[in-house]
Amino acid sequence: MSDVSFVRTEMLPQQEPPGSSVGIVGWARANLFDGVTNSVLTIISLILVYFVLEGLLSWTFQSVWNASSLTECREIMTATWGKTHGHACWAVINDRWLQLLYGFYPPYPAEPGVNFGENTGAWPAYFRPNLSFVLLLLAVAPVLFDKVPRKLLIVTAVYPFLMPWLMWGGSIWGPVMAAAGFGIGFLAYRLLTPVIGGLGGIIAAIALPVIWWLFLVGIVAAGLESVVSISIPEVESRKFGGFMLSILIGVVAIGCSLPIGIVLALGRQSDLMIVKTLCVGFIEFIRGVPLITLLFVASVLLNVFLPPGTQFDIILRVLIMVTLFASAYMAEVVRGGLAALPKGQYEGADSLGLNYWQAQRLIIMPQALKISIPGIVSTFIGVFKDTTLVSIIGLLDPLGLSNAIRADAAWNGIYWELFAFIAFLFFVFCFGMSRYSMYLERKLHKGH
Amino acid sequence: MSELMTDRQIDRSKMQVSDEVAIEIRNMNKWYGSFHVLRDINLNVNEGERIVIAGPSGSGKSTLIRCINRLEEHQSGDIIVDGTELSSDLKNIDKIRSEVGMCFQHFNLFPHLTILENCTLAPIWVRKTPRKEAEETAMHFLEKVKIPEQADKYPGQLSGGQQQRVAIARSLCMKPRIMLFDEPTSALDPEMIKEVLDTMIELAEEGMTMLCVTHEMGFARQVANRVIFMDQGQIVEQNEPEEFFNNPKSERTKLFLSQILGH
Amino acid sequence: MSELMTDRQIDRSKMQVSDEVAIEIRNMNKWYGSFHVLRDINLNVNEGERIVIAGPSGSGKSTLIRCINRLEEHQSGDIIVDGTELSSDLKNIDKIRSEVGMCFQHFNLFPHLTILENCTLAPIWVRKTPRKEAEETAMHFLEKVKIPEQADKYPGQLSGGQQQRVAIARSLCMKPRIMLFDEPTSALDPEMIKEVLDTMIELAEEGMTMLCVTHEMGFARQVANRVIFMDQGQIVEQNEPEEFFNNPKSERTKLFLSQILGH
Amino acid sequence: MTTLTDPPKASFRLSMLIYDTRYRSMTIQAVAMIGFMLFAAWLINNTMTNLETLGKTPQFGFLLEPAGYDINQRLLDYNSQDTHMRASLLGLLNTLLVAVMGCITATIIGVLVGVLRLSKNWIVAKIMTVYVEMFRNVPVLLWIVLAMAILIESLPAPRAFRGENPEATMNLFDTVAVTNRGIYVPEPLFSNSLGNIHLLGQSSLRFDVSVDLIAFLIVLGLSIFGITKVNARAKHIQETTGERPKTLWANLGLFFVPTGILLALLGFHLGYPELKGFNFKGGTHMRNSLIALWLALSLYTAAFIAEIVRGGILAVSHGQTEAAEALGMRSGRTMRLVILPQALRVIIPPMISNYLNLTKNSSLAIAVGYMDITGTLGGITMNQTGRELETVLMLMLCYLVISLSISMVMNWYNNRVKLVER
Amino acid sequence: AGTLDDVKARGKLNCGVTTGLVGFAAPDANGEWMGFDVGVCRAVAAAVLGDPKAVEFVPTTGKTRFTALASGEIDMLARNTTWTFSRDVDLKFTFVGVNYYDGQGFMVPKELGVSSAKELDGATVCIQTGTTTELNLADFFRSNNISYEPVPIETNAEAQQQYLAGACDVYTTDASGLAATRATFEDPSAHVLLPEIISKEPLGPLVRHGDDGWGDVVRWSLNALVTAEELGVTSANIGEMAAGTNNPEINRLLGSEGSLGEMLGLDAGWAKNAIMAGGNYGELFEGNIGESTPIGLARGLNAQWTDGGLIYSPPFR
Ligand SMILES: Nc1ncnc2c1ncn2[C@@H]1O[C@H](COP(=O)(O)OP(=O)(O)OP(=O)(O)O)[C@@H](O)[C@H]1O
Ligand SMILES: Nc1ncnc2c1ncn2[C@@H]1O[C@H](COP(=O)(O)OP(=O)(O)OP(=O)(O)O)[C@@H](O)[C@H]1O
Ligand SMILES: NC(=O)CC[C@H](N)C(=O)O
Ligand SMILES: [Mg+2]
Ligand SMILES: [Mg+2]
Repeated sequence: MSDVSFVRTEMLPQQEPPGSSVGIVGWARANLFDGVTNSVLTIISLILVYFVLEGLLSWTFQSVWNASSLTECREIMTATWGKTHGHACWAVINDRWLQLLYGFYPPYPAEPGVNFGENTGAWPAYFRPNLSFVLLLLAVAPVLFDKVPRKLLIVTAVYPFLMPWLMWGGSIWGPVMAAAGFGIGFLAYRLLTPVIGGLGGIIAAIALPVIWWLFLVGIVAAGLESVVSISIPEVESRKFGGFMLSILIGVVAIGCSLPIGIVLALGRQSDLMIVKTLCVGFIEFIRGVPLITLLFVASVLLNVFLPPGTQFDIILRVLIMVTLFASAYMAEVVRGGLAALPKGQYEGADSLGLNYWQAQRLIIMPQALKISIPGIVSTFIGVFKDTTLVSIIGLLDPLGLSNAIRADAAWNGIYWELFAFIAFLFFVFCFGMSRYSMYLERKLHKGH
Repeated sequence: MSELMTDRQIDRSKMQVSDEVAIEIRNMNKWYGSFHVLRDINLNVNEGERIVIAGPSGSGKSTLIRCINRLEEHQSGDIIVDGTELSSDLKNIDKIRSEVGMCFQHFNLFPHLTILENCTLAPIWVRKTPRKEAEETAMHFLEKVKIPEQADKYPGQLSGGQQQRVAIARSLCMKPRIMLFDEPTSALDPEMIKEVLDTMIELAEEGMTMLCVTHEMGFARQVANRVIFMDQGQIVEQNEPEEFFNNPKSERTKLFLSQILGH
Repeated sequence: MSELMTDRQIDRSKMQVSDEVAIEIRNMNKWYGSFHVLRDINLNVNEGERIVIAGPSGSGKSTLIRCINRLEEHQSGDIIVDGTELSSDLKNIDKIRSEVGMCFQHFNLFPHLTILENCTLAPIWVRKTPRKEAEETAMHFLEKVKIPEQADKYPGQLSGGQQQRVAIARSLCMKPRIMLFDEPTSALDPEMIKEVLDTMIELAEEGMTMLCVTHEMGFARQVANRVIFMDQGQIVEQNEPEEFFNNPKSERTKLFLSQILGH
Repeated sequence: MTTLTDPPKASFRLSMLIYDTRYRSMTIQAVAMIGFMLFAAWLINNTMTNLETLGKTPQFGFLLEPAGYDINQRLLDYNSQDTHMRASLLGLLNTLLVAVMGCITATIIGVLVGVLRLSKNWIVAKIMTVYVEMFRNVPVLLWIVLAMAILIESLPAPRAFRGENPEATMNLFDTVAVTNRGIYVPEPLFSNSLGNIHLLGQSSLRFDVSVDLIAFLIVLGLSIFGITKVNARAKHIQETTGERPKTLWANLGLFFVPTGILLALLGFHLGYPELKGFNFKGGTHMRNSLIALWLALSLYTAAFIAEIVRGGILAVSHGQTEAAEALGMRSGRTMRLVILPQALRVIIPPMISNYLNLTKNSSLAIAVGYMDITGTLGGITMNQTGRELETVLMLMLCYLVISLSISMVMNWYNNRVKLVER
Repeated sequence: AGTLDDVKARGKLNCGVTTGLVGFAAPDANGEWMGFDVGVCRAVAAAVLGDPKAVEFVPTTGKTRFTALASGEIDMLARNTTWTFSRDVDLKFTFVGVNYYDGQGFMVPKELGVSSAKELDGATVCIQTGTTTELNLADFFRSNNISYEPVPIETNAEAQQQYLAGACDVYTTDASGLAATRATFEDPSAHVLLPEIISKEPLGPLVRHGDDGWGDVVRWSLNALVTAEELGVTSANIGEMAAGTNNPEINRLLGSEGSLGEMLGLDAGWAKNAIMAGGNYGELFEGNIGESTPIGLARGLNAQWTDGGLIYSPPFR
């Protein structure tokens, strides 16, 4: 083996790869025409894409934007292209898009004549849902993104009380007093614990706010209102509709289901048999039936289950049922987060002498929830999409509105444009959120 | 295992043992399901004593010290810590836990809190110390373990040895009278072991009552005033370190010592 | 890196090198995208040769041996294995793959199959060996790597060293004429490294043609009959182990050797 | 504290209910239980009072009254004089029908799309991505409605088949008619039929079993038994000699010959759909409501399944493929013997929960007028009888039973395929 | 408290309407509800609260309408609902009158060449679920011994789409609904209504059993509209008539004489307000569904009894 010994005297330079494997040609070769099957697939796909786009694009863009009724739309089409098929009549969106976005939310203050006369266009009350939405983004930003200033958490804390006031209107004292309930609970705990002991303190901290909310809030708020009146016009929930309604249901359901879901998840994780059984029973029951049956319960049964004479409107009832629905799913998401925490965290907390609730609040939940955020976002997307089901029980969400619009003599017979618009809006929302949750998942992966 | 890698002079004179009883364990038994993991344990620890617990894997060392601050429940016998009996009474448990600090093999720091927050959490919420005061104490102990400059970092940003020292500081912030260590150095690289052992020696010099599960025999020799050898859930032998290492009585101990000192 | 931790006598006399060519690589070039990862590689391996490939990280060692059984495609030049040229011809690829065994750094055992099934899968489906016969062969090789008693366990139940030995046995079951090893010990604990290297030495003693990417210089010294040093996608130096270690020619090699033998 | 007296053996004090870990858990449980009972009692009490005021005491007698409405898509015989119970039963069967069909197609499409998304072919991968994102991010109800609309608008009405120069013609040699009312396919008919067995008499749950079908199934069973025998033998041969004998022809023969003979004996022929009057007559009719629902649910769920499949395949490390290839296995075999068995562990559990979702989503059938159980029991029956409480409860019960059964299967599977580890 | 007091206290009338049926109820671009049924709601609101705008319209589907009413979510339902025995007796609702005498009809494309419902053997029929028409249809085909295939559909809009696309041969519902639907077709003349009317469909507003006072208010509000047409009181001339006329019935109706309003628990001008809300019965009819609208329904049965129709109000006395 004389050839064994070898020493390279000069290093070879880096060379360009053979032309066929780089650049556009190389890319196409590798990704599109790599073998016979692939080439055939590519060509078929290209043809398919061409036909779909051709039909879709001409329908979408060779369209009528200004018309007051379908008939007029058709006349314009016939005049322009000689046929009514293959062209969209976006005029209906032009005409009704405010309705599709806000439902019947009054564009003017709900009680005309207060300050603005009968002038309906004077002071768009749409700013209320809009402001709620912007505040919502501000409120969730500190939860979702690390880089946002922590001060925004104040918005997060205030939002649950501010949003109902903005949306439903009325006196500000109601939400303020409702928030005060938490303050009362806190004070009761702080002040009474030294006097009547820890247990008494806890009981008082729960009982007093409940009494406050059940019996006193209304009176006190009314009293304050009569002294210092700060109120904006009221809007009944009946007037809510369109995408505003979908978002509202989604946001309220997720917001309220989070605490319930946490409690359920903790219950399901606990070793207390009865508590666990109750939680598992609830979760599995809710997850075992379709949302639509729960909505039936909301629309036809909930009043039967509640004390005689209780009246609250269908939107609130739907909110309750959707919240329960979301809680069950949320509980499973949170449970996943809890399960992902190492046991050492519990032991670390125990060994420092933190009690169960302190450990949960200070150590376990902050970590578990962070892990669960992608799951929470997916649940939100699911609930948001599912809000369309409320159209089946007669609420005017975008789908429900599409029926109402088609029942208007002017737009009777319109079809694709409405659904395309609704689908598009849903897509934009959900796609955005799903991208965000993917980004989060990647971030979490890196972080561990 | 290696001899203690410290070069400083250890001042055994300061390590006074009083004759007040800090921990008393009487006829304690514990089962996992039907597996009898601790059998008839009797152990008295006086205040200021530094006890090293050794023994083969699975012999119940961790279980024993976890019982002392009630991370595990024992089924029979008594454990009395600082005059308080460990029973199912939550108040007693809380009391004992705030007097007994624990330091785990895997540190168990809270990754979502800064070092300082890790250290002030329990004083603020359990001891109800004002934040300011808690932070001062925390900084004091962080200085003691020589990482005050890391106070605002998160655990994930520290090395293993630093993390373990933070864990010790965290326990100390509760001003415990007794410290339990469960293999505090076994998850660490050799260089980091030294840092942690140094910190523990300092504690010992200040007269802290310590129970330490460890296989650092150098540490045992220089610091402990008693070594306890466990096997199969029982205390097989206990003695002063010199005696224990040079003149083990039981066969089991001899075998064990030959193994861990041998290689 | 540590010297080979084996205490047995290695019988170099058995390791005969014939002068039949097993692998011939001529002017081979490979690019990843536009990155020229292998440059003008020329290499002849005779049957029975044991070649160790060394070189800094990223120098293309893995890529080279992966090209030999066509896990990667080369863009220019020829690779001829056992007289068959590696081209896009599927039949040739199949033929070569069944004659070249490969052993990965991370073992890549099939976790859903038992050890025995792992070893018999390819013989049954690729070689069409009757199951019984395949199982006998498998047991034979498992005995050879000294873990016949683990045959019915799943990979997840074995230690890293055992897994790597199973991986070797699995390749051997295909009765390959050439074995490629890609850092077979770098994912293992020191004790386990020994087990695996012992197995490899035994293979070498039986005259298996081997190409091995490794930094176990002890192994290279004692077993290899040629060491190839790669850098930046090129073969910089090749020589017999003695010469290579004691008398490296190129500057690059010297630097590298000083680094890995230095500490 | 040098001397320790015996610790005081405290007698039971009330505060121990809270502070003693042993009693505390009992206290919490008792409180939870009492709370739950009170809540349940409160609900039931409210319900009772409310129903009394409405004059509707809960009772299920209405189930035995004639339903009065017709159901077009049905698996059992039914007419408008049958009871509400039978209508519900038909609805339930329809739910199961669309759920089963949907699960099957969703799986097929989902697996295909999931695999194609990993394709090296850039454009195919991108098209699949667009498909997945499109379906995942738009509500399923919208898809159901759109699917229905597309079927209705794009397919020819039956009247288009009429006349001298029809605008539309039947497909597949005039055997299948695709119309916007659904698809008509040939139906199997027997001239020497063995008749039917009526079970459960005239009750609402009665059903017929075709003896022809039973005979057919028996013969088929025997054939399949034979085929398994042949394959077992082939396997045996493979294990002893290594070569697997070709069994294709034996299998085909075993499968088709006996059943063919039986069909000939029974006088099997196909009844072709034919345009008569307003509609096609003869043949089997799959209504467009069923097709639309089926299609939308399949495509929607398939988008999720595709992601699961993709994730499952990606979860199997690339090293596994390389190891198999290095052993000389071709890609098809690698997929079947190495990748799939591992991927399935990851895939199946979320897949089953998607089946569950599909089943639950099938309740949106009312949007297209498919008479599933929500459409019959929870729809028309509820509406015509005014028995909301009873119908909604029964409806939930039905779904709950289906869901829990599926969950049970899932748990069983999960336990079975757990990877063995140290 | 009775429903009347509730409504007054609330200051709003909750009125159930359909989610959308051309001419009967649908919201326009400003969210204002329009239509014949809507007119009834507004009249009642005007009578009770003096403000025709004080109505909260609650869209209901065929399925939710009865529960909405029974549970008290709505005070009255004006949703082209047929007065039937079981709805009255079993579901316990009081139909306070009839605002449209209807019957179930069939609509077919002209090109089918069908001239009678009896020729529909084997036809595919679009039908709204949860309605009386669904039951009638089953009965009709059963009693005539001919077969059909129902295509159940939730809403009118959906039904119309299916019918136009040829997914069903026939669309059947209340003849008024058929006419309303046909009116909006691109080419209405290509479709015919078959001569058979296979059922009686008296459509009217309804309230819950057990609150007769409220039932009376709704009933007489409707009757006021009818009587107003009969007496020639229109929204145009009501101003001067309210001042007093020499017809005592008009005076009683419009509150310038007697105390009918007080008896109902309303103020004296209640009927005047109701009529001013959208005009009298005839005006409502003409404005929403009459021959001058695209829907173009003839009065037919719904003419005043004086004109040979069935619209007949008991006297205001
Ligand atoms: N939660 C548990 N359930 C059941 N058995 C347990 C549990 N924890 C520990 N064991 C068993 O109890 C015995 C003692 O465990 P322990 O952790 O106290 O041993 P150790 O002496 O600390 O060992 P090591 O040196 O490995 O940490 C072991 O046999 C172990 O398997
Ligand atoms: N699939 C790939 N695509 C692009 N570049 C790659 C790919 N695989 C490897 N490379 C690059 O090719 C070069 C050679 O890689 P190779 O894995 O062969 O190095 P190596 O010598 O085995 O190094 P190590 O000792 O770290 O395993 C590296 O620079 C690497 O970054
Ligand atoms: N088309 C409808 O919605 C109403 C139909 C019929 N008048 C009924 O009351 O049932
Ligand atoms: Mg331990
Ligand atoms: Mg490598």
